[in-house]
Amino acid sequence: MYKVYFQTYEMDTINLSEKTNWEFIEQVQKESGENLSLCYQCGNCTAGCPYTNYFDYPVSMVMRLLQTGQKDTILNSKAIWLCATCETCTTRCPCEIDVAHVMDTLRIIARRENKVSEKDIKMFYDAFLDSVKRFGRIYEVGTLLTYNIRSGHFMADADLGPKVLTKGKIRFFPTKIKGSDKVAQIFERFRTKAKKHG
Amino acid sequence: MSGVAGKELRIVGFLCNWCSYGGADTAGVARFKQPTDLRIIRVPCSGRVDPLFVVKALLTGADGVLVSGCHPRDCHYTDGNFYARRRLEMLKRLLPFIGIDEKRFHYTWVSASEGQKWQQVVTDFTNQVHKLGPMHAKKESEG
Amino acid sequence: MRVGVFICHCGNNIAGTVDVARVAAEMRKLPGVVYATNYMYTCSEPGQEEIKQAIKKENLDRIVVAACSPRMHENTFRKTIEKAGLNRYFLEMANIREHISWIGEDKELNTAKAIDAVKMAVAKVMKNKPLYSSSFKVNKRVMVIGGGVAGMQAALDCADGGLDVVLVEKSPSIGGMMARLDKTFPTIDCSICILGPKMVDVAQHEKIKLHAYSEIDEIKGYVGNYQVKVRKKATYVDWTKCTGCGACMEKCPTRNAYDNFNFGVAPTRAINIPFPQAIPKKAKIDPAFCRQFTKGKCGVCAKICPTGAINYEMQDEIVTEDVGAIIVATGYGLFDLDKFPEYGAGRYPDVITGIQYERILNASGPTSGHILRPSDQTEPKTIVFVSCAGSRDKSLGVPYCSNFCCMYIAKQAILTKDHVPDSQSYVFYMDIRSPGKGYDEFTRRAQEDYGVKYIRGRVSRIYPKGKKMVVRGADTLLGTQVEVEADLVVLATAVVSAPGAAGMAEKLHISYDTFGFYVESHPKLRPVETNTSGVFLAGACQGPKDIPASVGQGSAAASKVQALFSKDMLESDPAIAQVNTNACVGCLKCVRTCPFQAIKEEELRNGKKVAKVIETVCAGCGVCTSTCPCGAIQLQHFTDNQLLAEVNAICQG
Amino acid sequence: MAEKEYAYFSGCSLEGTAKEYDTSFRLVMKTLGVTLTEPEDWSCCGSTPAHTVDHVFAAALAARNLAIVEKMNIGTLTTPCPSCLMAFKKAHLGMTEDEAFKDQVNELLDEPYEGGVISKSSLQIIYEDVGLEKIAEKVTHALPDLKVAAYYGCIMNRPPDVAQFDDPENPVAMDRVISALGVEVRDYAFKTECCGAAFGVPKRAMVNELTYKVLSMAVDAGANCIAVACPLCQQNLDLRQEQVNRAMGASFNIPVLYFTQIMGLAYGYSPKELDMDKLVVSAGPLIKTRIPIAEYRAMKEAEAAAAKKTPKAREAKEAAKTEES
Amino acid sequence: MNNAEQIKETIARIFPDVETVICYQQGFDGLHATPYFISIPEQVNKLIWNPLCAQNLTSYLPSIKKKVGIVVKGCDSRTIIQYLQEGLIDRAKVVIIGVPCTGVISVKKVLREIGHQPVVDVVFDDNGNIVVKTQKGEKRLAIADVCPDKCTTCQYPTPLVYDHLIGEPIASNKPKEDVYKDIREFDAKTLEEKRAYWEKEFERCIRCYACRNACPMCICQDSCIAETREPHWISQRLSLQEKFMFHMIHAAHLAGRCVECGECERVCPMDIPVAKLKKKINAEMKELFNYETGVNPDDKPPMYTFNVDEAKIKEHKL
Repeated sequence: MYKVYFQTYEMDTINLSEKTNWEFIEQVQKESGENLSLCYQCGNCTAGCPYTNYFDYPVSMVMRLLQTGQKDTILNSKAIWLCATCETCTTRCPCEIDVAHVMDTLRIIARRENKVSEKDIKMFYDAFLDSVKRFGRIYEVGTLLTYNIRSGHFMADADLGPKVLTKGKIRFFPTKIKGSDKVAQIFERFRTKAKKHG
Repeated sequence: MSGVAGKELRIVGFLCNWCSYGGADTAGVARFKQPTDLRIIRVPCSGRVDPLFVVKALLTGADGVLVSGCHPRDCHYTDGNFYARRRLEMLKRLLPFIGIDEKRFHYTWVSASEGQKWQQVVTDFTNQVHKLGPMHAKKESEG
Repeated sequence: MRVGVFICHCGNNIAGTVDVARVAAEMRKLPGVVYATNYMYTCSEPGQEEIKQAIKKENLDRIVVAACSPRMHENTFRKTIEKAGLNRYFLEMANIREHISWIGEDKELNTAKAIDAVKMAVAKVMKNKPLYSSSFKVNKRVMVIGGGVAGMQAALDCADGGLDVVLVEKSPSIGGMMARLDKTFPTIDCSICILGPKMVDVAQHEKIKLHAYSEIDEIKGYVGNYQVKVRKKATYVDWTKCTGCGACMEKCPTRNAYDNFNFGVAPTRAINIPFPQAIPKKAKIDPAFCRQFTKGKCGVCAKICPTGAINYEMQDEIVTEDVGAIIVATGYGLFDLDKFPEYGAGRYPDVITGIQYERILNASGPTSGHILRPSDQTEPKTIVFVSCAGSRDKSLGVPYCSNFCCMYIAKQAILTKDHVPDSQSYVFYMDIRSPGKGYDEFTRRAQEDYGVKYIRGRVSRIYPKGKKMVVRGADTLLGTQVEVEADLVVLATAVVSAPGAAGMAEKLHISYDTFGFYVESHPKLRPVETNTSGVFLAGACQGPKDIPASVGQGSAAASKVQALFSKDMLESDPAIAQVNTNACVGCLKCVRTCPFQAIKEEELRNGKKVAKVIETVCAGCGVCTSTCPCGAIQLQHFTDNQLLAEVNAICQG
Repeated sequence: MAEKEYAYFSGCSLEGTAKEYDTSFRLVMKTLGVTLTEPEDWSCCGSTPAHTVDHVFAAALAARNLAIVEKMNIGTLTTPCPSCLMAFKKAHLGMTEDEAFKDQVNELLDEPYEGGVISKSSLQIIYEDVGLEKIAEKVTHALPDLKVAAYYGCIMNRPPDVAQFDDPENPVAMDRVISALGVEVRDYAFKTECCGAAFGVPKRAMVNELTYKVLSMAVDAGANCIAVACPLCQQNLDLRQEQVNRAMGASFNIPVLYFTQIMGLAYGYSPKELDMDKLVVSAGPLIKTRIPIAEYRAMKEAEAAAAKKTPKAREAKEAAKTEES
Repeated sequence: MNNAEQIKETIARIFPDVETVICYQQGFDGLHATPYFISIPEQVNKLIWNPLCAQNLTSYLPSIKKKVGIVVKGCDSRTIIQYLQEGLIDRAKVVIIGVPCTGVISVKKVLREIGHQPVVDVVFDDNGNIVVKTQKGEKRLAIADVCPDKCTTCQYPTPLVYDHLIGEPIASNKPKEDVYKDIREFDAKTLEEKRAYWEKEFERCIRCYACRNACPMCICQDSCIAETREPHWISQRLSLQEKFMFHMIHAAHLAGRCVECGECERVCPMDIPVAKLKKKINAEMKELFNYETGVNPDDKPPMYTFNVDEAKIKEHKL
């Protein structure tokens, strides 16, 4: 039932003298505000992670890869996108590291560097944010459709359609809030600011 | 790293022998790097620190004064730091009245085992005093 | 005044980051300094010799040594100058190692700081006055607080050396944690078999007076002359009459009293003798459970007792013991299960602590040594041990290692296999810490000979599934989540300071760390002494310790007391407060603030009322000096003028 | 008693798939005398997706709403949705603890947020502010057939420093609220194990497996329904129950109700009023029996009295038992 | 003033019991009152009682060993209470004649008004005015306009402790929250302004020690550390630094003890607001320990005691 992590990738010798990306370690520490050296690899995060079976690297291994500055491996990993921020790792970390926040930070950096391994998840998130930008709130049908079209999973959750429809759970038309332009402006300002700071 | 750029300032520290002086020793033994501005005077107990020593130092050339004793309830002499706490609090509140920034004076509690806390206190206090700059700059330029 | 200054290199410790030659050169420019030099190791014999020679040759009358912390070597150099004929208080030390060379990297700044530090010491030493100790008599009686293995060892060693010993134990029997253990690592010898005879020795030693079920109320006095108020808690059984026959316990109708000795593994009676080998073997009533106290009627034990020892009206009794020294051996405490909500916080009966498992393993325990799990009294086949349950866990406030869990887990896993041959044990661990003699071989044996499966990773969650407990952890070596379906889970809960440790330290005027463990005078060189003279430490009250280490400390503390008591008279510290009766206006504010009631009012011959310091009581804190408005009462060696000299040396220098 | 008032942030889900949560919460609040005022023109909190873009950006989406609430001068915001709650709490904490962060966030906003709003989950205000006594007081009907497993989901109480509510590993607030209604609650170990959250769409297999575990633990504990406080949990456990059955070869048929619906039933609202028909797995059979509370109590008392009257029979029974063992 | 007659009667009555009574007589002109020690009842005739009797006579008490009678105003009585708190006098050896007071006169203010002319005569009219006659004419001044600052916020016009009360007690008509108003206002200034203010004030100090000598709570007498070498806190140099230090010593030694009688300012030849520092500390003592000097003999001066848990002292963060 449990997957051994060695099967998921090839272990080459890592020349730590050459392949330790110190700037990356610094960057993650700075952006997340967490001290990565606090991790002593007890594995509690992995032990509690509900998603670990789907991860290519368990959380504790992500932390270890971070400590050794393996930037590419981390940013290309599926694990950082499969994390659902359930906060179990953060809650139980004996070293008081906000692990979920570190994972968040890694997603942000991966997005910024265009290195997203789990395209579907990113697309789903983007569809979600599109809805927010256009209407100010989430319009569930629209989000799902946008996602389906972009991801090519045209029938994702189509089986649920009838259930939802007959139960009257879905609105067919988005409600656009009055201040939707104000929300869109948050997106705009953020984009301008991000550009300015490179 | 000293963490303090620029010229050193004069910071006087009164440390009780049993806790904070020991804490500073512990920090030293552990090689916890600290800014170098602080000059330490050893006293038996924070209760020995007459607030007037602090005033004297601040009026005659110190840019900052730090007093550190045992944690309340943990005084080697039982009650010394309880008296210190009242007197030093009084002083802390009086200083701004005579035009001295109360941030130039700090009193705290560091035990002999708290080397790391000591490093933090010294670093933070030194940074705080550096933010305020020298207190006696005017006189120096005059003289 | 002829001041000599000696700057120590301390090898490279100081000279590495301080220009010692320049410091010495700067000192030569100071008025009053007639001699300044630097030396490789000032504390070495030739180093000390050089000071002595210089005192003679240069006719020096004040000495400044700039070296390590005075807390380290002040006494060393005081003796040195004393041998050269100077009063020992004509020495000042400048701490240029711990406070300078070790904490700053910039040699320029360090050197400037060192120059200031030595200047301050020179300024102070010029204000120093010769001080002379007086001597006082020692009460050669020692109190040992805590009757665990460390305290017992200390008590026996002192008593065998001819000293009168008062042993105070909080619980109804001595024996401590060790009396609860089944076997001991790495020899697997029976714990009570080796401890029992020692307990009997304590009980029968004519030099040892035992106060069991007693606590310390108050400690007054000073080295050589302590007065300790001991509260003998009410047992509701007259121990002079109780024969320990156990009839009361048998007939007591309350069967659900909490059993402290067994850590609640099974209930006990409201009147009980904690265990068969208890010393003293006397009964006591737990009023929280006794029907006579909770319901106001019962009286069964009073009726049954053949000697009429039961006394429901008994009150606590306070006795005062005069002693000259105190050995503190108050042991440790353990984390409760409720600290672990992810492990069920005590809601699952089959998740227990290591010490509870110890009682289950023990032949005189509630299961008579049969391994039966608490929920259904069946024999567990799969047992999971979780190490570091709380230890090395910053989030729970215990960042330190509990020292002996790795070892006792290995022991318990081995014993489990012995008791239940078809069982399988798993140990979740982060690191195996086994650095003692024969220790690592022992943990290897658990794996190699007893087939214990060691899994490197923490446990995140324990939850029930049917009759099993699912233990979900990580195997970080495999890099995966793992689960074990266990019948019984044993948590090696963190060792913490004994309950009430801080309060005890405050009574003793000794320091304790953030975790409540007592602080020794020096981590290497004075491991059983405290900063309060006459108070010594033994065992786990200073930090988690296993049996051999505790016993070693017990003996060490005893030998320290023997050395202290080898003299009939002790010298007092002359650095105490002194009143200038000319300046004293008799306002007596010092009397109000003295924490030791060491100052009283005195009428001079001319009728003037002034303050007077009781020399033997003054502890030298100086609160009076900072209270006195007219500077009439001065703490010697830390007078206003001495401290002002230091302030001026920095601020006006 | 002074009437309580909260700014009510229902959140996007409660306008759509979780309409029944909104309906039942509003009704229950009416009964308990709590006033809910909806902030004008609120927008999406940003939820998980925003957090993958940027910390400041994510906080800004949440803080826009906090700024609106701050202007309302009510002080406390309540939201039934744990995801919105977490977004608000994290934005608030970040902005109040770090001045620079606050400035960065406010730069993205039209109206700045100054840090004057406390956010609490709807469960928290019911449990802490209304209190169990008041909750019990308003009960009109007993629901004798329900055996409830309360499911809190992952982020209602976690991380503890942020949530500041209940126990992160073994929360009890919902259990106690439901118990206070006189409804039977079953204890079990998976109250906070994650259900798969928003991955229902992009990673369905993951959600199936996680949801399966939660459902089986609840059933094993003897529960015949699950109470939830999170729209996403409800969606995964209820709407996707059939997906789970198919994928895992199971045959769950366990209704998943919002805890506010159970409260509503106990307060005498009709299943129709509480939008019970919106549940995919019908709770119909379980809530059919509703007995007016006075009648129910009288019934129970009679039972107890009957049991007391025949002590001998009881003793005989016990004797038989001891013999058996 | 009828009170004078009543005081005289009372003194005459207590006499065999006390050896001395301290009261007021006229000084070198009508504007000045001066302490008057009566040792036989007959001397009582020279006693005066009017708003010019401003001095705090209680300063003499700690040094007198005999049983003594004393005339005190409300403000003066606080000194007695403070003495009792500190155990500096024996209550059994003092007979207190308390006189409720509607406000005294600051001679300095009057002199300023009359341009420091020699005074020929002083009379009081019935409308609360003082009429000062000089060679250049007559000046009528409302007493309220020439009272010392302390009277404007007086909370205790009636003595808080006495054995004999002359006349009827008076209640304060000054708002309590105004007592430290001046301190709050001054505190609101910038650090630079405050520093400059004190440097300017203390620069004028001539180190005459009149403030110290007049202070009833300055108990050190000849042992004052402003002048000793053991300990040697300050030198005799007339620098601003030393003057500043002297005033800080005075303030620190009066922390939680100053009874706000204003004697220090009354006697200061340089008009330095020396009482202000002490009043500031008093405001803090009130805030920190809810302690007010000289109102309750059972209180403990806050600097000579402590609480294990101080409710109002929070640890300071860096």
